[in-house]
Amino acid sequence: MAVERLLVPLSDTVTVRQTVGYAVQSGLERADSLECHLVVALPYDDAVPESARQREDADDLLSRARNWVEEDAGDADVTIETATLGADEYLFGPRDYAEIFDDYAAAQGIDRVVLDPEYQPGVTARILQPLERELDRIGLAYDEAPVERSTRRGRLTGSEDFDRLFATFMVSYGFYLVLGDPTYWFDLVTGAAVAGIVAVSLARVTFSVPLDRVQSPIRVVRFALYIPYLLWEIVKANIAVSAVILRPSMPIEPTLTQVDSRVRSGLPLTALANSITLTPGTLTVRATDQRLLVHTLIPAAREDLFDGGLEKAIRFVFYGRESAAIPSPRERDDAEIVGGDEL
Amino acid sequence: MIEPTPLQVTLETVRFWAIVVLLGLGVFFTLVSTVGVLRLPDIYARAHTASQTDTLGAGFALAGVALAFGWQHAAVYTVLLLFFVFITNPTAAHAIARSAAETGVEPVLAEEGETDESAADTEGETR
Amino acid sequence: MSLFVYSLVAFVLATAVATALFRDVLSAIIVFGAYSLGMAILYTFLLAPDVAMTEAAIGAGVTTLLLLLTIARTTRPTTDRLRERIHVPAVVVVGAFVLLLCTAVLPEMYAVGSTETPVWSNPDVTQHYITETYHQTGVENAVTAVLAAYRGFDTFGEAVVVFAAGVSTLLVLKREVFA
Amino acid sequence: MTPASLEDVFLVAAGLFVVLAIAMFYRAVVGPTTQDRLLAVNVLGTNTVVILALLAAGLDQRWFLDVALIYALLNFLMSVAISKFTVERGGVL
Repeated sequence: MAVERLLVPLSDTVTVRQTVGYAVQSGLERADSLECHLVVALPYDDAVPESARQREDADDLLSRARNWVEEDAGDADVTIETATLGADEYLFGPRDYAEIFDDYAAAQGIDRVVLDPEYQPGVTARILQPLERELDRIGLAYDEAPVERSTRRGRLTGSEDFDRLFATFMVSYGFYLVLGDPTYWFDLVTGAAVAGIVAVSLARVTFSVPLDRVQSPIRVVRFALYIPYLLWEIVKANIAVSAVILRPSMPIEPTLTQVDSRVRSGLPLTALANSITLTPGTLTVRATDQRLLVHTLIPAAREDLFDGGLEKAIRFVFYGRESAAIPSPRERDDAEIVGGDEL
Repeated sequence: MIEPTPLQVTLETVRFWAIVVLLGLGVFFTLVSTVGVLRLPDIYARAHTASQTDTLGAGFALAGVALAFGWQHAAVYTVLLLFFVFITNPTAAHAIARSAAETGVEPVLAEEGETDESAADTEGETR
Repeated sequence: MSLFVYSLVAFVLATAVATALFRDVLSAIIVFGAYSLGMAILYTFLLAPDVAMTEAAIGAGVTTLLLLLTIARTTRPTTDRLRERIHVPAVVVVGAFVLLLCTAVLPEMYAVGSTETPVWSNPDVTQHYITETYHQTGVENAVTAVLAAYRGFDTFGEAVVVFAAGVSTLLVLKREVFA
Repeated sequence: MTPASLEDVFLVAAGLFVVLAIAMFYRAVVGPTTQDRLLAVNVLGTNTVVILALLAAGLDQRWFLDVALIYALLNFLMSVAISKFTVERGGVL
């Protein structure tokens, strides 16, 4: 009697229910008995305060998915296994996810992976490169579930898109009025027209991640609090670097360091990388997912980088006060000095 | 013409010297940055001091300009200008550094790192 | 004041010479960006805001992109030499010609902002155009009248040049991209 | 006491910035890599923006700031375009 073994990576998407249904159905078509492995891959990390909540969410999703499978299977012979992967390591990009799936598949003798087309590993992390490409690369067979979902363009009138349009409109209108004259009717009218065109054509480019009505304004306020801190850091670093440059012996000590930041890709990572570059003495050479390759000029700047002050501040800006209290990169062993070969 | 009160005169003097000091600091940090770009050994190190022009050099000079304009529309302009410089320049510096890394420009590193030292040793042996 | 202007002119000259001398095309494009920076300040200083803004948009923005696209579509010649070889006789001849033009023409020109120019010293000229334009050309706007009527052939020639440039761009693009 | 007029202070500062720009131009000419030149020209662009702002204050011409604003944005565009060009040939736009 043939047993079909399936691996279904789960994440909390709109299509996850349909994916599970398809996995059970297609598995039972191919063989009499089915062994269904439901897994959640977590970018789990002890160092991050919100990890406990992420773990609860994962368990919740797994128990829901278990019920779905039992519901769809009916009388058929289906065994369900659930697992949380990646809890003991830190996952960066799609390659890491593809690799842990491959390890799990090899250990359990799995034939096929059923992939949710909307799959996004982790709870809040969005990965940039497609997971499919990495699965192809390591040669793990996968099958994309034929789910029905509302197309992305169809939701133009949805509240999410309204938020983006509104935010883009307000930002560009404000910019126009700062350059023009806010009391002159002509500027008010043309500004509204221009901001409208900008909002319609560029809202999706400006805000690639959906906005949150509560969180986003709070983030803006926290960012305003962050600016004085950043300026102070810049002044300090400037004076330190100037002292080194102007000394005739010029005691510089250039090193390349690699820091695995606890800031997820997208805007937060951009803000962190730019803050690091803006501070003299440290320069981000490359940012891949969460791994920053930073060139440091003087030892003092390197120590500051390893103490992770800017990282904490950026976490405060984007994730709130509780999230800011994380160990420094030095303490969690995420910072190292690397040679020139890493380039 | 109305005689300015002593307080106004003092305020004007303070403002004048504040502007002079701000501009002087701006010129000083740009000078440091220029010296750095001319003296430092490789592109990655030069990028560090180049960012000094963008941050404190431009920052102090534009602050001086904003102070000179006072509470006017033009001062808002200056602040906006500073904001743009602050947003765009690290991105440009990062793009340049990354382009250097991708095209294989070797960084000059201190002899502290082990990997570097061994590389230097093997180099010395082959020669 | 004079320190400012002289150093600016020196800067612009240095960038122009460097642009001409670089053998590597990409370096020449970058240095040309610096040239347009200097020119923009110079135009601004001479109180020509429209020209300065055009220089900023065209010089640093559009020209750089167009030149980059050009070397992307064709080739960037690899060289081991940093500079072009200088052909001394050519430099002497061209330099002498420019020097001659400068000594002959520049002293004849009015100073910037000078009140000696005919517009200031001879109000009749200005007045003539303001009063007579409508009778002579039938155009209500005096500036339009100067552009399209008094110096109509000049504008016509300019339009032909722009038109020819557009047509040849379309021809080249059609062959390169759409074929 | 104000020994010199404010306008002169701004013009002198602008002149000093131009002198520094010429010094920086040395790096743009010498290189040795394309990125060195690009970096130098990027810094020159920032200098230009500052010089224009100083002139705006020194000559009391507000619209200089418009030119400076355009330059701040286009300078960024130029640096990123050339960096992108050197990384992925032809990927300018």
